[in-house]
Amino acid sequence: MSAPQTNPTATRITYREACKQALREALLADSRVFLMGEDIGRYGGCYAVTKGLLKEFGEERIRDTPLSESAFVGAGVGAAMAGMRPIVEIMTVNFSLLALDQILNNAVTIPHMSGGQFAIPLVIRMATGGGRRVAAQHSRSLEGWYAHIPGLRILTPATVEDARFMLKGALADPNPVIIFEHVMLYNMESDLSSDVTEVDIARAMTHRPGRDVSLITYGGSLSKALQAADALAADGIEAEVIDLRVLRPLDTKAILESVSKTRRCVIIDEGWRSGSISAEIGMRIVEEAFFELDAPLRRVCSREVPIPYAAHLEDACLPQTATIVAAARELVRPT
Amino acid sequence: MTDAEIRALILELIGEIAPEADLASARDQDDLREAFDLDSMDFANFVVALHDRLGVNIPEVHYNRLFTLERAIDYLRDAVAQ
Amino acid sequence: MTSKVHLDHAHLLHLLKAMIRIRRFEAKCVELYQAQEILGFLHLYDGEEAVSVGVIEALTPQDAIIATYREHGQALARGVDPGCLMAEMMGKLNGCCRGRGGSMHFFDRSHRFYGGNAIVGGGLPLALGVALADKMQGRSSVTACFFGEGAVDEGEFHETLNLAKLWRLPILFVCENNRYSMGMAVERAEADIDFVHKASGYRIAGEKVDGMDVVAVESAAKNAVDRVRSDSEPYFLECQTYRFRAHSMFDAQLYRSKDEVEEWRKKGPILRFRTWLEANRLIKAEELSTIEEAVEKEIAAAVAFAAAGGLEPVSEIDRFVTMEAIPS
Amino acid sequence: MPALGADMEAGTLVEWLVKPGDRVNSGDVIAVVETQKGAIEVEVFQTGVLSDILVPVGERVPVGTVLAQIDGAERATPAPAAEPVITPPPIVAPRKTPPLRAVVAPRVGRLKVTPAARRRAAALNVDIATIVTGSGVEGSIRLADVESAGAAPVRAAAKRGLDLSQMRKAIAAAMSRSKREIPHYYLTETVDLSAASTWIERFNVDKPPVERILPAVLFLKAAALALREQLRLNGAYENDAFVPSSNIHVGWAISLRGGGLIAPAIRDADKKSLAELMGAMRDLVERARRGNLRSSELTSPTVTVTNVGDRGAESVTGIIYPPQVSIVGFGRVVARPWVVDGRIESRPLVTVTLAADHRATDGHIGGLYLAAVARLLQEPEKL
Repeated sequence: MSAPQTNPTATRITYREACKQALREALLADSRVFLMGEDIGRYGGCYAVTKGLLKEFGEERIRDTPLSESAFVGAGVGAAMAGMRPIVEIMTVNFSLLALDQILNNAVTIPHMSGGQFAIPLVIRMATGGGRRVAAQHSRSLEGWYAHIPGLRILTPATVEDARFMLKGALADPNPVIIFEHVMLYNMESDLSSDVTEVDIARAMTHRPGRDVSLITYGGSLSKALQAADALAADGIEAEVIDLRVLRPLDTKAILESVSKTRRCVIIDEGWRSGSISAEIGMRIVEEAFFELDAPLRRVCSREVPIPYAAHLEDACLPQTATIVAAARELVRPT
Repeated sequence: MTDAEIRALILELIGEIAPEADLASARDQDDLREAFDLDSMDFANFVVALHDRLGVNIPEVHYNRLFTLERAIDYLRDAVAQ
Repeated sequence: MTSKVHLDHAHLLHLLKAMIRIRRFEAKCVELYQAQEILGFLHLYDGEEAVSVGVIEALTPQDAIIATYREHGQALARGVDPGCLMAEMMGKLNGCCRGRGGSMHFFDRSHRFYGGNAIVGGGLPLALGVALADKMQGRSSVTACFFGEGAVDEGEFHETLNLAKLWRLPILFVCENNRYSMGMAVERAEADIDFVHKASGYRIAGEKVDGMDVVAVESAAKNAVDRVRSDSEPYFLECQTYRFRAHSMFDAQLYRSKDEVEEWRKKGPILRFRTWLEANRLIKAEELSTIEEAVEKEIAAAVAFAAAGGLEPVSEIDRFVTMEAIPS
Repeated sequence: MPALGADMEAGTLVEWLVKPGDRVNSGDVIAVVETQKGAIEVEVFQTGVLSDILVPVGERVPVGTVLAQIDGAERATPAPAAEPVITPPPIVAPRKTPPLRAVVAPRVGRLKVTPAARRRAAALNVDIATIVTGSGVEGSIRLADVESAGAAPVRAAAKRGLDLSQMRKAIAAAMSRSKREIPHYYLTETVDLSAASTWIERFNVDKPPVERILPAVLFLKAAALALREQLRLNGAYENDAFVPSSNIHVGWAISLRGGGLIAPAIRDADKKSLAELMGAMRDLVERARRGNLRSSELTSPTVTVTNVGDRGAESVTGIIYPPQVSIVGFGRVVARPWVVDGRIESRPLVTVTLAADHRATDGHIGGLYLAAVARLLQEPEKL
């Protein structure tokens, strides 16, 4: 744990460390904040994000839970209703399905159904995505599913900075927020400037401006989109890379502005294509920027199969830089 | 009629049949059919037009004497004179 | 009857009145349902009044309640205004939830009433959270979590009981065993119909109580609540009761005989308590009629309040999908 | 919007020649539309009072769009069109097989325009139909295409006359479709033309130029008459079936200077005299080059005849114009050695080629047909 910086210099840290610093900051800032989840305490977290927090904050606030996703997520909802600021970790999005009743039937219905008597200031963190050769049951990308649900805010930190500061915004939100941390990002290292102390959790971010085609993505696919943009630049194609950051509520304005400028768009989404967040984005573009389009919309999504174990098969299923490049090039310079 | 007048008339009539033709580029020895892309029907119409304008009835066997500007001028000069 | 309950005259009349209020409130609901003033599902509590009245009598206003979709009794026993509840039944803006929840989803923050939950078993994990929050914030509150015996078959029941014991949370689990989960008879659904056994599997203490006897329920609940509060441990109370009417408003009731229903009606909590009061000369005829008249007036006032209520403007429909602030 | 060919998808209304309230008779030309094949006059096939114009000048609409309503029942009452009669000529919606029409006419030549390009075109007043090639995805016309067209000094928007580039596309589409879909077979016959040549010389010798005929007229007549004997080469192959035509409307292939080809119909060519055919050919050539053909002239051919003329190649093997099932080609007339009664003589010869759709006929039929053409050309006086 590095000490807080006093001068505006950059520290190089991993995404994992950024997540941990965010949790630690939250625990220090507000006594109502506590953590619940499987193996977050003694084990140190499945992805080692919470390592060391038990020692610092004790068992009361760093609560190892049994394998009872529905109970501990529901406990998070109840505790949020009764004045706490719980942060619940679900080891991976795959297990969140066991808690879907609490998320879908309680967390997002109670504020509305009670006529505004109760808010659910609950933060749920979960790991998401494929690429770790852990086969179908551990490689899903269901953030698009969750983005379907009114009442939730869906955050997908794709950078160290967002991993470090999105939690703060999430805790300030009086509504349930799900933070999806892509499993392939935990080891990513990046400079974190000490003069940044917060980020917004409402807007998309342009990582790279361009005039020829918009690459719209989020989470684990951002780095692939940026690599694709590099490759396209070598060809003289200027791609604009948009990191959505928030899948719900979508920053439609940013999407429309970019597409209105470039008039061409490739959406990169690790979710399955059918009924995906990419479908939603595409539809919004068609609804609201139809006349700006100078090419069909294109998507690079995961292949619609359960993600297989074998490396070459898994790689073939997930969005890759080469497929992004090919899709973008085809829009700008049709063959 | 002077040769120049005949020449001008020929080009005018061809211009009506083939409006796209670049008449200024016409050279006296060129085959009119090739220079101005005239097919059999065009050529027949050209003969009809000459008949209308000059009153000369050109028999089919003489058509080949109209294939270049130079020869056509010769032929028409004589025909008109008769 | 145990000695811990103060069986003074006023308290006995209070218990009777509380049960009659629930019964009359629901009778009016049936009437309004048939007149289509109330729509959708309407799960009546007819026959089970002693459970909510008895348990809630044992709670303090600082204690929390989580209930099911059959929660009219709990809300009325808790003291939520019948007018607000009737207006909610009728989908009116002056209902306790602005008409958004209806019969199955009464919420009242001021009474720490955390809702009618219409997913069987779905309320149990919430109880964990409410109790945990109270405990972590140093409050000595108890959370009373009501659920039907059908919820015991859900995984959430087992997850919740385990965690409640593990984390020593002050929860009174109240199993309203009315013998049927919809049409599924308890004997046909359970490998072991002794629900206290299931609690003891998580080393949670518990007992069975005659849910048709309001005094017995109150007495057991008082003991239980005391224990939960003092030990900060969960406790399990199985209240054996019966619903006289269909699961929701109407069903063919193919799953049980009329004779069985009649047999249980004879043990009805209001009939039984009133008969006992009369037999022991603890109530005078005029006191009973005074109670009945007062309840009639309350219900009439509730209906008038509800009828006078307006409808939430459709333009407000998006409000509270997300909250702008946390209510305090 | 009438379909003026299997590959036509849309047309731009250029001019209305009637106005609401006008009385129209079957056969009247009521409008002019710009298509890939140029400006085409739209005929009406009803008699009545034009009650409403539904497509304004300048609008591009797909084939099948109702252009105007005609109060059709011979009534002069100008009542609002209670029973709108729709103008597309019968060939557009043949009663026999209407439901399968869309299947028959694949969208080969559909103009793809991106939304942004479409909007910019409207702002710049660029006629999208004049843009030759799209540089976008799947050949779509995109913004840059419109902008460069808009920046061009002279724009051909809604110009009357043929747009050769559009025609090139139309030919490309039709010929591609033909080669893709039609199993062609080819037969060739060399015909001694000495009788015909002598006969034409005699026919023309004492006539003023305007009454003279070309050998092409003999070819046309012989080709048409021979079809009477082999009607299976005359008609349309549609919906997986050949539908013969009892009328012989010969599409006469006319090449246009600068490229392009059009084959308007000479109706009932088998029944017309040689002078009538010469007149018809003269008229068609003139109007084709002015870009002034009638819609029905482009849609009605039941067969195509192409003649390369006296400057062409010795033989021509054509590609069938769908949905027709045959095309007859006449090469250049050449003097060649020819065996007559065991002796070699110089004779004027013409190579006649038949390309036919194998789905409709077999080579035997084709052979009989070419033999008939050859036979007919030996007796020109009977043509």
